[in-house]
Amino acid sequence: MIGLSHYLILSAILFSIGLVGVIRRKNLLMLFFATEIMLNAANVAFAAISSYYHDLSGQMFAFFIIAVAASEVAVGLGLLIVLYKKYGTLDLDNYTMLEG
Amino acid sequence: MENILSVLIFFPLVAALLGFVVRKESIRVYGLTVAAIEFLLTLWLWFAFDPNNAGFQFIEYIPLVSDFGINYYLGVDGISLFLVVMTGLITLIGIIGLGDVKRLKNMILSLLVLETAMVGVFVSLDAIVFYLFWEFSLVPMLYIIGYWGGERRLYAAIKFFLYTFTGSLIMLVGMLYVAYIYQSVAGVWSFSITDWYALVLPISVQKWLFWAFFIGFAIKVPMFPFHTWLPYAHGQAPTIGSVILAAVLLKMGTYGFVRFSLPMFPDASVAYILPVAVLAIIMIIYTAMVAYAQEDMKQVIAYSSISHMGVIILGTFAMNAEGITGSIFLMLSHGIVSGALFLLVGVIYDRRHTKLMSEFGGLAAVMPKYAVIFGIMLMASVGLPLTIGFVGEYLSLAGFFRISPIMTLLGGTSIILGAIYMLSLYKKSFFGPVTKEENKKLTDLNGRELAALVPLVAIVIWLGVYPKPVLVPIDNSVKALVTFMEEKAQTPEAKAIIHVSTSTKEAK
Amino acid sequence: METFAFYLFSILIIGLFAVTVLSRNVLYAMTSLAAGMVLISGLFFLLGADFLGVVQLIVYVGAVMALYAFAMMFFDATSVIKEKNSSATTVFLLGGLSAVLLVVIFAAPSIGGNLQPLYPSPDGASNPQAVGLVLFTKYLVPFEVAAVMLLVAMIAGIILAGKKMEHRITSSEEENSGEKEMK
Amino acid sequence: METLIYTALFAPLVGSLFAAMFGMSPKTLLTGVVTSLLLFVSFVASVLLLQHVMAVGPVHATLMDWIVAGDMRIPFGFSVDEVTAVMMVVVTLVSTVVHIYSNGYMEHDKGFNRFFSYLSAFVFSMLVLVMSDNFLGLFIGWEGVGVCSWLLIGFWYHRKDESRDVNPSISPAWAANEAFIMNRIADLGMLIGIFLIYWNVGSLQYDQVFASVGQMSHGLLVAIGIFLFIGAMGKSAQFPLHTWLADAMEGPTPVSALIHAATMVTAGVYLVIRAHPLYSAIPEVGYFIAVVGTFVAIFAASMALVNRDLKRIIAYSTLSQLGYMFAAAGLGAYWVALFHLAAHAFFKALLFLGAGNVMHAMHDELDIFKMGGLKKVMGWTYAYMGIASLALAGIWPLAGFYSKDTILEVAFNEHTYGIWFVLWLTAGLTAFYSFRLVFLTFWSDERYKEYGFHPHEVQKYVLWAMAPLAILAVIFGWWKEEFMAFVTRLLPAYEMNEHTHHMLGVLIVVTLAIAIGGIVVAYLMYHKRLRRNPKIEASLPYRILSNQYYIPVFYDKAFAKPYAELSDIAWKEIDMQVVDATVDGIAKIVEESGDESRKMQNGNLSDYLKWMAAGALILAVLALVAALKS
Repeated sequence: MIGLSHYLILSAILFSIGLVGVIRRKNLLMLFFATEIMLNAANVAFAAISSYYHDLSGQMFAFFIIAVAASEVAVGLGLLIVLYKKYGTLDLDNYTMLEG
Repeated sequence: MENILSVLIFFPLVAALLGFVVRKESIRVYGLTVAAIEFLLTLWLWFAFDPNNAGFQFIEYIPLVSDFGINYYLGVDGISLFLVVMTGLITLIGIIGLGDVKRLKNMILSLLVLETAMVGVFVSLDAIVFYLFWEFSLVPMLYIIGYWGGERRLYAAIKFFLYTFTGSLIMLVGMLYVAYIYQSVAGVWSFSITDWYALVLPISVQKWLFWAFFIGFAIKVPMFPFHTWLPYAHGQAPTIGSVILAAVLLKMGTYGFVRFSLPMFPDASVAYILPVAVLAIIMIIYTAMVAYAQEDMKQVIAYSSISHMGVIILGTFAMNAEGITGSIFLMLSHGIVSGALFLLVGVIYDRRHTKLMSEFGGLAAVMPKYAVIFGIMLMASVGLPLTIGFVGEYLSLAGFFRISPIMTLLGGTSIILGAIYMLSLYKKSFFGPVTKEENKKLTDLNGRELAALVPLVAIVIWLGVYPKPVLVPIDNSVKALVTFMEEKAQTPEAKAIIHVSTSTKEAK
Repeated sequence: METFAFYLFSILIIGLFAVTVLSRNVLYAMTSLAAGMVLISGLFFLLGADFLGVVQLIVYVGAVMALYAFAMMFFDATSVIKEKNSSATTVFLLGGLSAVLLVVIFAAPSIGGNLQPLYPSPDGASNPQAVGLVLFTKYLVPFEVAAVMLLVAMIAGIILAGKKMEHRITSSEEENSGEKEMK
Repeated sequence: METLIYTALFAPLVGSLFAAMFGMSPKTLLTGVVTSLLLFVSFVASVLLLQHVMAVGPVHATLMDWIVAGDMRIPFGFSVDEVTAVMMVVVTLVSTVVHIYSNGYMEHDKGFNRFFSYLSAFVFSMLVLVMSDNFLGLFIGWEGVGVCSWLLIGFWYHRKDESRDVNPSISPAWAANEAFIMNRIADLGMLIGIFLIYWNVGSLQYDQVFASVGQMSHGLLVAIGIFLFIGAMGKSAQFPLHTWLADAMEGPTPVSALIHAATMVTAGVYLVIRAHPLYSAIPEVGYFIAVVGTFVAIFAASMALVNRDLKRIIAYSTLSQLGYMFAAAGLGAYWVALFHLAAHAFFKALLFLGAGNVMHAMHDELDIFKMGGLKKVMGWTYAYMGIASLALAGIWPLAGFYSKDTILEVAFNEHTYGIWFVLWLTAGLTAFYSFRLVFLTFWSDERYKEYGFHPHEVQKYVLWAMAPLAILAVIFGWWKEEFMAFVTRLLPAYEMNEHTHHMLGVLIVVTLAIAIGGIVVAYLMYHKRLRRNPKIEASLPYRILSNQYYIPVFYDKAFAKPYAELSDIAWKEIDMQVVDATVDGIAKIVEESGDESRKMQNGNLSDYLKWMAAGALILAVLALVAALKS
């Protein structure tokens, strides 16, 4: 029988995959992908807990996360385009304006 | 004049703000006038003060943040009264003795702002207000050292600032914790010191809080081993900065011990007499030795300040009226004497632009008036009877003798070691033949310098011969303090060590 | 059946997402990501969160992926991305460690089983019904705020992607002309 | 009577302040005259007080409160009883003579006015010391005379430091500092004694303290006695705090006469006499005092035997005579100590002033090997110094005979034959070195001619001023009985037992014999010419004696140098390298860790993400740990 733990473990693994993506990839677009993975991992956990505890709050959170993710993509891609136009690359190593 | 204390605090500040529109040429006169009026006001405070009343007087109370019990709460008693008067005096003397410096206007305005902060510290009866003034006093001093100082002024200024600031942050945590305990006991917040006095703390809590406050005060004093900021600050500060630093700012630390540590944590204070006294004795002997090794006149006096502050600490922790009265009197006398000594070093620095003793020698022949005043201050510094220095030193040591004769003997070496470094300074700079060609043409004290120094000489002798008018108000408040501590102390050991004067007992 | 479905979906999702993260080609990455999203909606259906599954399909697979696809037209997406990957070990170490930790942490409370539902799902209502009930009562304000946020994001996206384009065109023309002159 | 007390006390202060007003201007004869006159006024007031005390009894006056704190209540109170009256008369008499003398002696000095200011201030302090009715008042005077002594020893501050071979005192400024610091060491002991008294009696007034001697435990009394005696040892230059007295001879000679012979150095003896109820209760401390005194008596006399410096010889003899006084006081014969104190003040001041005349004549030359035959040109001075030396040697019927002989009798009477023997031997040494000095200076060949000196007698009025001292040096001893009757109204009488009465004649003869023997040896050796034996001068005992047992060198090496080095270490090694370095180290750690962590901020977003992940990881670990703990 599939228990809550299974879902949570799956969620944790997905999150870690996302995390690996975030810290490994240098291309901003790929970073966005990885972020989506992490958000989805969280969604899975929310939905699972919601389902196993019969509490809709989890689903609500997942729902709002999806909404936030959509907005993030919209704004983020806009920014990416601006960046790309300005610098002609999406490689993170080329962005060092934040150097302290 | 019911709100004389507020006037005392804010008059210099307002005057400093108005001072921005005063023309550069007349700023010296303006500063002098303001400082003189302020000093007269402090004198008025003294005369209006009722010496037989041991409690707080001229109380002002305006709620600021009543939800947290923070109030604008002022008052003076015999303990703080003379520190306020001395602040007024030293600022005035400092401005009189101020030589030609760059940006004179900024200097004078900083001094006036500093005066506000110093008076505020001594008259605040609310911990938060106290803390505000305590920290506020750092800012003008930082500016004075950092702008008008010597070659390494920035290093010295930042060291001074960060070091004392660190200490006072720890003290702030202690204050907040006291307030928190007060809230959990009384149900309402209060930062009033008088409310805190009424709070009987468990001994284990007292011990922690004692050290929290101790670090804040000890760095300010400065006690060994927290003293190293002081030589730099003095070494780099302009004359006026050193004068005020030594005369008033250091006293804030010892005043804090008397105002906070003793009445709030009587048991812990008694329990920690030994470590504190050991630190004080190390401070007395060790810094006296370091002072002897110095090559720079100003550093000798800077280290001698530390050494004398050790005697003040001993007196404060004597836990009897003799010692505490003595330590407060010694605060005043050390303020006046070290202020004068720094002014004197400033005089020679203005002429030769060096403070190294090896550069001088035989000054007594070239500058006799200077040598005489220096000699008088030197004798006051080594605690000669009939000068101001003796009364406080004698009383402090006499008081501590009841705690431990052996430690008093060790602390008493101050009178020997003090004589050693001061006399060798005097011998190196003033005695012997005039060896350096440029020293032969030095001019003696001019009118401005005399105007600054002669009043101090008069005070040194007056309070040495007849200290009673100052001692009596101090003594009354201290007796009340000691009685209060004895009543509040919980452990029988503490009750045994805190010694209530028999005259107080009889009065009951 | 449910077990089989869960494991199937899980393995596929992990595999697809791994491709997304590790692939050098943006197109592959995006495709595998979209596929993974679809499979996650499958998981939602498995959990009985039908509404969420549908939203996942529509928003993610439909809208978000479409957005990515459009965005990629601005970039040189077909080419293989060249990345300097510094020390893969740290990356995988960090990722692996956090995975282990997260697993432990996530597993801990459910084993303890001491959680109590705050808003129990109403009995006898289908999932979309229940979601609707909660969404328009308890979560009405967040819902509206989310709606406004989406609107703002949309406008922001349009402006960011669009307005600067004109600027970009002019400036690039200048640059291009400059380059031509250089040539 | 209060008026008289205040007149006697404040006249010198007024004189001092008057002279101080002209302190920086060149010589004005007025200051010398005015201070001398005021001193004379003080002397007259003292004599009147003495008469009053004789006729009526002690007088007491309280000026005002001084220190009031806690239970401590210390007034400026003055009481004039028998001991004080005697001290006052001695002090003011010698001071007046010295003031008049100084008018001549300091005639050509640039610091003429300054000198009189200091000198009068000293007299004021000394009077405070003897007149105060409490221990802290005594301490005022005690420190006051210390400062005046510092000022006066260092009067010629402009001279430069020399090595010890050239000038054993290095320089006036050095000697002044040495004197002050040595005295401070002793003062600390005295302060501790005062604290002990305060916390056990609750008062510092003499009458209350001495009234409660009976109630204090023996151990406490011993402690108080010892600490007060430590104070006395400093001021009276007893071993091991004795080195400053010989070096103090750097001061002008009138100063040596007044301060370092007649008055200040006897303050220690005065303290022991004053505290006699205390010391009577603790005879073992008294015995210790007597032993120290006896040791110093012969120790100092031995150094005087070989010294060539005119003033130093007299200084050592002062030290030696102080030893006699302490021996008497320690053995319980307080009135004898006081008697010797007064007699010694007269003849020693005379001796010093005579030495001043010689110095004046010899242009500040002090080496007696370079003098000789001066009696031809300086008859009066020769007579004065002769009288003083005879008195010092204890020849009948001069003052020294009566006082010193009584001390020997006391030592004999107490069955402390060791002390008696040493003191008896010292009497012989005293006679020898005093007359070695007289013969080498005034008799024998006229060696000064080789060195081109043209000696001459001093002014007439100076010689007249010295006359009272000379007369007193002769006749003072004749009043022994009256003196005893007067002061024993306050001090305990001292009774000789039967045995001593029987031996009295023998004792006197024996003592006189050794004194005369000393003179005869000196006569034989030096009356013709200076006899020097290089062999003896090269011998070890001679070198030890002439180098003051190497004690100053030892102090230099054992205390002064290590202290200076230790101070240097404390500053450069400990303060800079340890204490300050720790503080700076903490600051540096913060700064460098900031500098290091700044590298994280390299602007590369990818690295930032890694750090973020690491941070999240740490947080997760913390969460896990917290969860596991709970």
